[in-house]
Amino acid sequence: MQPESTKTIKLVLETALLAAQAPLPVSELRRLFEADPGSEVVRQLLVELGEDWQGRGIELVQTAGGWRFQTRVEYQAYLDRLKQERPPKYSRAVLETLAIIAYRQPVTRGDIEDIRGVVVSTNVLKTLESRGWVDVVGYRDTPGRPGLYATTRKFLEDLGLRSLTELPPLTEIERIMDLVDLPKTEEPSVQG
Amino acid sequence: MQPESTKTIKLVLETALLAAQAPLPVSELRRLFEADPGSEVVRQLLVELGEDWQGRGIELVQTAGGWRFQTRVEYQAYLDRLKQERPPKYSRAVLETLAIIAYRQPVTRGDIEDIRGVVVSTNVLKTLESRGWVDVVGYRDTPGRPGLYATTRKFLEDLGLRSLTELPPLTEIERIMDLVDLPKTEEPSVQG
Amino acid sequence: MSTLVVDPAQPETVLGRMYGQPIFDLPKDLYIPPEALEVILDAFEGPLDLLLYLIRKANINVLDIPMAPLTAQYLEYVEAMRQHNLELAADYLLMAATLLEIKSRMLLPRPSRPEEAEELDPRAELVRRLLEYEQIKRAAAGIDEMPRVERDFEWVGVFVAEKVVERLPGVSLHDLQLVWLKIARRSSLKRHHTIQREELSVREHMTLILRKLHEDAFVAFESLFDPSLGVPSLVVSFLATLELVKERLVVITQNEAFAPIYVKRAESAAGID
Repeated sequence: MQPESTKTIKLVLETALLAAQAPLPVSELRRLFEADPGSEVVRQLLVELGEDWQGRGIELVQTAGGWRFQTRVEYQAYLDRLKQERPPKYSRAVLETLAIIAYRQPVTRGDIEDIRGVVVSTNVLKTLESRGWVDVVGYRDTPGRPGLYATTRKFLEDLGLRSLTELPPLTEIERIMDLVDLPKTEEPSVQG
Repeated sequence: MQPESTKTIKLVLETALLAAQAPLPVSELRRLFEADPGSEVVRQLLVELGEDWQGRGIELVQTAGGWRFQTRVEYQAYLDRLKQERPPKYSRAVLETLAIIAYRQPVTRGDIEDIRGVVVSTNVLKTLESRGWVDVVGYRDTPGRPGLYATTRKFLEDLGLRSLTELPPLTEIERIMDLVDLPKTEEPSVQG
Repeated sequence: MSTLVVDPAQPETVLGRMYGQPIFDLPKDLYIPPEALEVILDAFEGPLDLLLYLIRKANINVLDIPMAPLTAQYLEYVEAMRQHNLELAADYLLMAATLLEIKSRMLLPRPSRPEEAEELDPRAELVRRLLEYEQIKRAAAGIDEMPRVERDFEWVGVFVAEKVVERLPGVSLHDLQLVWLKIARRSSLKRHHTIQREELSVREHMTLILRKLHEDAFVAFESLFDPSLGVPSLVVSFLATLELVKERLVVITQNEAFAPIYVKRAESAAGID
């Protein structure tokens, strides 16, 4: 039985680690060879392998379960582009509430409900608050002292606006929409 | 938006191909980048990548679904030592049925039985279907509406083929006659 | 117990082993020792496979099959098979019937014209099927020899390390426009809610003022205005302050004429007065 050369052992270790479905401990890696190279040799070659892969898109890491190759997180942005999943979308309730706060701020929950014509759930406002897009800037001096909601600087930044005045005025788009929607206005079900 | 350097593109391609769970066509690989490098650049870099991996334990191959890295056949003896279970060995019934479907598709079970001269057991087709190598692609418009079997893309991928035309050509009937008759064409005295 | 194993895929080499001794070839006639028969039977994939084996072993020209000895030999197999594997026998019996039919037709007088002879040879269909089966048998062996994932190689798929980043929904200005428009229509407030830039600017300043008041309960009126931003900004700030008063969101107080003017949020003013 001819023991493999160090070069071959290293190539085999690399190949096994690239094809492995789970991390491989040193004890497993030694089993790749008919003539056990010993844990010292394997460990030494794993360190060398790790160095060989410096500056590449994958790296050799030691996890609780053993050694494995994994992609470097710097490459995540590229790999994410291959993902098929659609970006999540806010519900209509969230979008409408956000629009009302953006255009009519500062407004209370009651104001929003008046305009939308439906009750605004706490979750909707929580969603926008935890996103950091709206917050309470004061309280109206009416019974119950309702909070006044307004949009934040983060909202402007996330939407790439310098100021609220850069929000599109609606007169123009309305005219366009009126034209586009003309046949649709006949339908009675605009209300939804 | 800064387009990536050729070096970065190559690193990203390598990383994506090493991490992919399925073959990646060039069209997918182009999607890795915000600024599409174009199919020419990607193809050129794939060729370079393939050359970079010469003499290593894995190789870049082009299969039906696109490009993917796979371990070289020479390294399987090592990898086999880590395996818990042996890959299935298929009976002649299974292999002959597979061959008929591969070369004569789409075929019904009756067609397969005609060629093999025996009843095809349900298990044989189940074996091939559960491996994902064949499936029913339609039904023949004859009494009983028998299912028409064809090979799948997975069959090609599992054999590392780009298309069915890469299957070895069928032995010509004339050659088979020659082969069958071979002992007779020789001097009778050769045969002890 | 017999330990004969046959690989019909390569009948011309080692045929099998009997009692540990390799069998390299069979007699040139169709005879097979009875003790080998039972073991050989299991190795065949069906009547065509068995026939091919018999033909090859006998060095028969497949295009000129001697039907009588072949049929006799074949029937011998089928008889043995009937005793061991009844389930398989149907296919084999069908072939036996076919062979017997061909044999009997061969005994009939041949057509006189030679050009018809080949076409009418009763063996033609059998030969075609044998050749086709042989072809597929070879193709099957060929497919089996091709490198196959898991047996001969493995796919590479390294672990994808990911920072857990919560994917947040995006909102575009376009979304907001459309949504606001729908709201305006639905509440039949279209005209009232048509938002002009100027109005939006006032409302933005209302929020800014409220934020300042948020930090300090009492704010000097002048501090709400930043002259460095220019006259338009001052005007908008002033309009915003008036709007805040009108909507009873702030209270403006002045103890006497020309005394400092203070602005308080309405709710904080409530407790003070």
